[in-house]
Amino acid sequence: MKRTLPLALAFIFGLIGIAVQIVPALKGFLNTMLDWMAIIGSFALALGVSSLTRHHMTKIRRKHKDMFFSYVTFVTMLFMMIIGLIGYFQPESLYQRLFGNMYNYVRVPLDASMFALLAFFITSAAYRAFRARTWLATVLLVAGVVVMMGRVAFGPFMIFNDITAWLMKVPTTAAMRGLTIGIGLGIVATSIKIVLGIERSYLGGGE
Amino acid sequence: MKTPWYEKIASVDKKILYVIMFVVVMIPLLAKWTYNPDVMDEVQDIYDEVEEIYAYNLANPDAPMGILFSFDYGPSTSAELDPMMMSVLRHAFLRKIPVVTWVAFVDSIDLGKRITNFIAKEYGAVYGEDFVFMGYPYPMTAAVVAFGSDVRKFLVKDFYGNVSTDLPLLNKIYNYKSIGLIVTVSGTSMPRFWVTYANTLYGKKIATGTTAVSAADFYPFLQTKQMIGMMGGLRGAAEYEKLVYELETELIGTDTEMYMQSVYKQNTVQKWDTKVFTPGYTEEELREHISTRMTARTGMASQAAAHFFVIFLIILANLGYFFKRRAENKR
Amino acid sequence: MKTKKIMIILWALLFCLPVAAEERAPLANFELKDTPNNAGEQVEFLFVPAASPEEVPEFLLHIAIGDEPVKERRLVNAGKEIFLPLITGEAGVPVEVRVEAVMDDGSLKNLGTSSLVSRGEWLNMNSMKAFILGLLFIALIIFYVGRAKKGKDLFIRKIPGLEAIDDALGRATEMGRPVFYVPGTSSMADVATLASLNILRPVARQVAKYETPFSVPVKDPIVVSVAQDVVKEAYMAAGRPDLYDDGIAYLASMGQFDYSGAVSGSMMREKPATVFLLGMFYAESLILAETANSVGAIQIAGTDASSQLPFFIAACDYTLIGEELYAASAYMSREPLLLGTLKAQDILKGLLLLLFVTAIIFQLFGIDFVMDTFLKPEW
Amino acid sequence: MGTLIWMTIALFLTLAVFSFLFRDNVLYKFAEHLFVGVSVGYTVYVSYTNLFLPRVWNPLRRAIGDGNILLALWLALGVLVGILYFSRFTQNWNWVSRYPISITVGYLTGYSIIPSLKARILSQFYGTVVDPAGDSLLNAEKIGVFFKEPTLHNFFFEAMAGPLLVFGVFVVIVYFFFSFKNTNPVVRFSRNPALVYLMVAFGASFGYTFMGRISLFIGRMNFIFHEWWPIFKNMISG
Repeated sequence: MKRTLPLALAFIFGLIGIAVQIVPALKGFLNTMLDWMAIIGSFALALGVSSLTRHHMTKIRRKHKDMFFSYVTFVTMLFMMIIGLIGYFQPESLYQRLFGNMYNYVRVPLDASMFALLAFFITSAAYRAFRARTWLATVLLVAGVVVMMGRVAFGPFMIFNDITAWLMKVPTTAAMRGLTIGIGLGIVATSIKIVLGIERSYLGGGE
Repeated sequence: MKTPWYEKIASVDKKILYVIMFVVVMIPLLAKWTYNPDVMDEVQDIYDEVEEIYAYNLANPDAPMGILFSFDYGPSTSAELDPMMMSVLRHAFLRKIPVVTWVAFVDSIDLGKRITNFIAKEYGAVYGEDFVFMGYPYPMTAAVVAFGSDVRKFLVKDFYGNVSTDLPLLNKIYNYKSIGLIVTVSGTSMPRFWVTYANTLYGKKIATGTTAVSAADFYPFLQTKQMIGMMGGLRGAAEYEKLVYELETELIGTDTEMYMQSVYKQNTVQKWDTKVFTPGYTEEELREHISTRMTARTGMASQAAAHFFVIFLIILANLGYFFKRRAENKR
Repeated sequence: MKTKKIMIILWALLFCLPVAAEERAPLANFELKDTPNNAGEQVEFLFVPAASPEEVPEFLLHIAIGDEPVKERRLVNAGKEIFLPLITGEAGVPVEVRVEAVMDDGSLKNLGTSSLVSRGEWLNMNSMKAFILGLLFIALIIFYVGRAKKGKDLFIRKIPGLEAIDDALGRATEMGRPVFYVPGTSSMADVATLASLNILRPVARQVAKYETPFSVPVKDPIVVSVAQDVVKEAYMAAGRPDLYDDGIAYLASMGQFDYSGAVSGSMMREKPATVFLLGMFYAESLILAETANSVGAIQIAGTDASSQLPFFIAACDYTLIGEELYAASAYMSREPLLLGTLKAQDILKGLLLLLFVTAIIFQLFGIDFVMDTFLKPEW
Repeated sequence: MGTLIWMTIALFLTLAVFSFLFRDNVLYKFAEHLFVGVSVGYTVYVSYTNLFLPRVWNPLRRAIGDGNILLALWLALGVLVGILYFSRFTQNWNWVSRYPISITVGYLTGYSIIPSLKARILSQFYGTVVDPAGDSLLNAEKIGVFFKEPTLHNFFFEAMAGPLLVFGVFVVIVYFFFSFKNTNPVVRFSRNPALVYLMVAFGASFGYTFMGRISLFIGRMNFIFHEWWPIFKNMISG
């Protein structure tokens, strides 16, 4: 019950997953199946929220020096949920507007700013990584610099633009394609291992 | 012992790099430097197509061709894509080409409405006669197909609730026969959708604007001529912006500010529906209209500065590394 | 009398002539076809205009599907082939399309009708090749797993990123600083996540043995529960269930950048000595890698997201490139079952490469046979 | 006024996030924890309104209303299986949560097999024999084009593009063989070229992405200087 049944379930549902792709008549069932997965997934959300809550509760219980911020997380989480749901059932209400503003002026700018940090991180990563330590690192470096030149090329430097186009079209495509094929084989091998029950780490591992 | 310079370079604090990077990006942005890119063929092609429609409309004033603009992007990619939409819209309004705009996603309604009206206002375009905004047609596929016969039957009302058949512009331009070009600006795969429906089914010309990251996906469509042209990323936007700027200088002179104000000086202010935009400008608004004329080019100036700075950094790091290794070998 | 009959026939023929001529040069060719490889939920209408756009600017289709009211659809004549999918919903639905040409003077001319009943197929032949390839793969796996079980030693080449794991964990223990393990930022739907959880087990076991503080921040709720199970079992296997706590693997957040913000924040505060970034990553990859670098951690990264690999290569100490991530669980455990699959994978890869080379050589001589039979994804 | 307050909040949060570049600080900690709270709250809201209601609750009610017992039972079974997750909150029964996990994992992995074989393996190989237009990648005609008009452009974009692409794909695949010894001549020969291809690809992709990342930062600065500042200035000037 603890080990065999889950493995059997994985096998059966793995076969269903394969079958819906080769038997056209099951296409309607495929959509039902996706809904089913969504249903099961929606319950996992409770696990997620409880795990997050636990993480921050522990901080508060242990009187961690950052416990104030754990309260911030709790309060905003509950606040968003409550005004969101009230707003959903009372469209055009103050709650819905408040929820919209929280989304547009709190979530969106935070998301965009966190993303924008990459402008700086990519700079420091380039500074550190693009050094001609070995001949291979030199290849990386030269390709990177040439493409960067090509992206903002003007006037006589337009040759870099052509080189960039070529680098992206030929060697980059070739390498990415080779990688994709290998990764595809890795994915399929891992999937088969899981369906056949050879790989069982996702059940906590062990024999 | 004094640390040699190459040691310092190798162990430079990241924070210093960040500060310099910040300054390097900000200076062109605040000083409004503009970058003049060489115009690539795929951008020039779109420009030429719009000019062709203008020439056609001169010859056929009773049955003009219009351009359909589809805002297929959301606020998250607007930094790269707004300048494209604005430039092509400016081009159309400058040439008095009838403009129909709509959006492909609920999130974009506000953005589509704002930008359409923003540009229309600069040229004193009249809602319903020179341009219409159809809001968010749902489902999109049906709307695109409806344009094959009569879009007024599908979109009975425009965004503002006017009945479609009451709008003079829609009475001239209601199906693909009178649409000369479809402009889709998108951060997603929407251009493919346009190729499948509007190009394959109805043989319409598609011009695409897309983010730098997605640009590579659409090159095959350019080769097969399913798209007549493409603006890729901020650079593509800057190229079109440059073309339109040159055209504008030629048509209305360098003093855009005076031109924009002069549009609303006559006693014909009643002509404009205040629901769409208020005629006349405040100082702030004027400045905003002027500054959006070079967003992409200043952005590109920042980009160029950032790129050159990183290249400089890489060279510096390598010099440091080289001398450090030489010193180590000597020891 | 006889001449009169002949005259009538001749007259009749004369009237038939224009009709016959028209049949020879129709204004358009069209045909309804059953879409292959489906359950009959869709049929296709293929339309090839033959008349010039000046002659016939538009065509009008009257589409009748089952009991639904007849739909009209206009096609602008652009001189191009048009392919219309028509949705029937299920097999056994009669479909009829009547075509009219809208002449340049606006008059309509009937071009006839085409009809059929939608039909479903048992198998999707377009997936058949992949399916057979999959079966071949399974057969190879079973064969090589059998060989491995018999104790045949299977060679596996060195993967530097995996060799480094032990040292990296040892370093964390010496410095007395924690180890972070990020199992990617995707859900169970990505096989890379599973591959990462496979590596989590040996890592967690080692960490438990060294008594190093351990932290597994996760983004997906289902992955959290799996990661908790994996870590728990690993701690038990290492004989240290006393060190285990459900809080080791926890949900840090659920969105892309709030997650990376939260994880970089904890990295800054807890200063891990070793950071694992294994699994599926998106744009946040560099945020995590650079923050880890800032706190002086050794980073061991690996992903099958080829767009994120450049950043890991640039920012991390060791990177598992693409497939190496999948090979890792066999490499680390040395279990015959897993090594056997790895061998099977290589053999299949070799076979495919051979086919590929053959296809290219044949193609050079204009023979498409090998390519179309074996490599074309559709039947 | 309302908009200005909200936009000022957005400005403050933007700056708080950027402050992380210098050191971890109170502002960043606040922004980070706020972000997590807002984001998780929002996810719960979206899951309820966009997942639970339209895909679980409404279909279930509809199925019962239409008398479609089979579908109703199937959906109810899904709910039941989902509820098994809650067993994790108990001490002794928490292994029951393996059932929904193995169903999810089994289905999703099984489902991924055929598309991966098709899209990641067969199509990629096929696309390396012929290009999308159906021309062979090792095309003698294209080399002919170069001899007719020997320019650098024709050499790199026409004549050599196809062969170099095919060669690159080949060596990169060979590089990822795990169970062949390095003494194997094919493996040994292709190792260095494969590394060159990979490094060029990584370097070029890195350089290519740089622009997009800078754009993000410019976007934030545009928000401050072109959206927030004009409104703020309007407000203080009257």
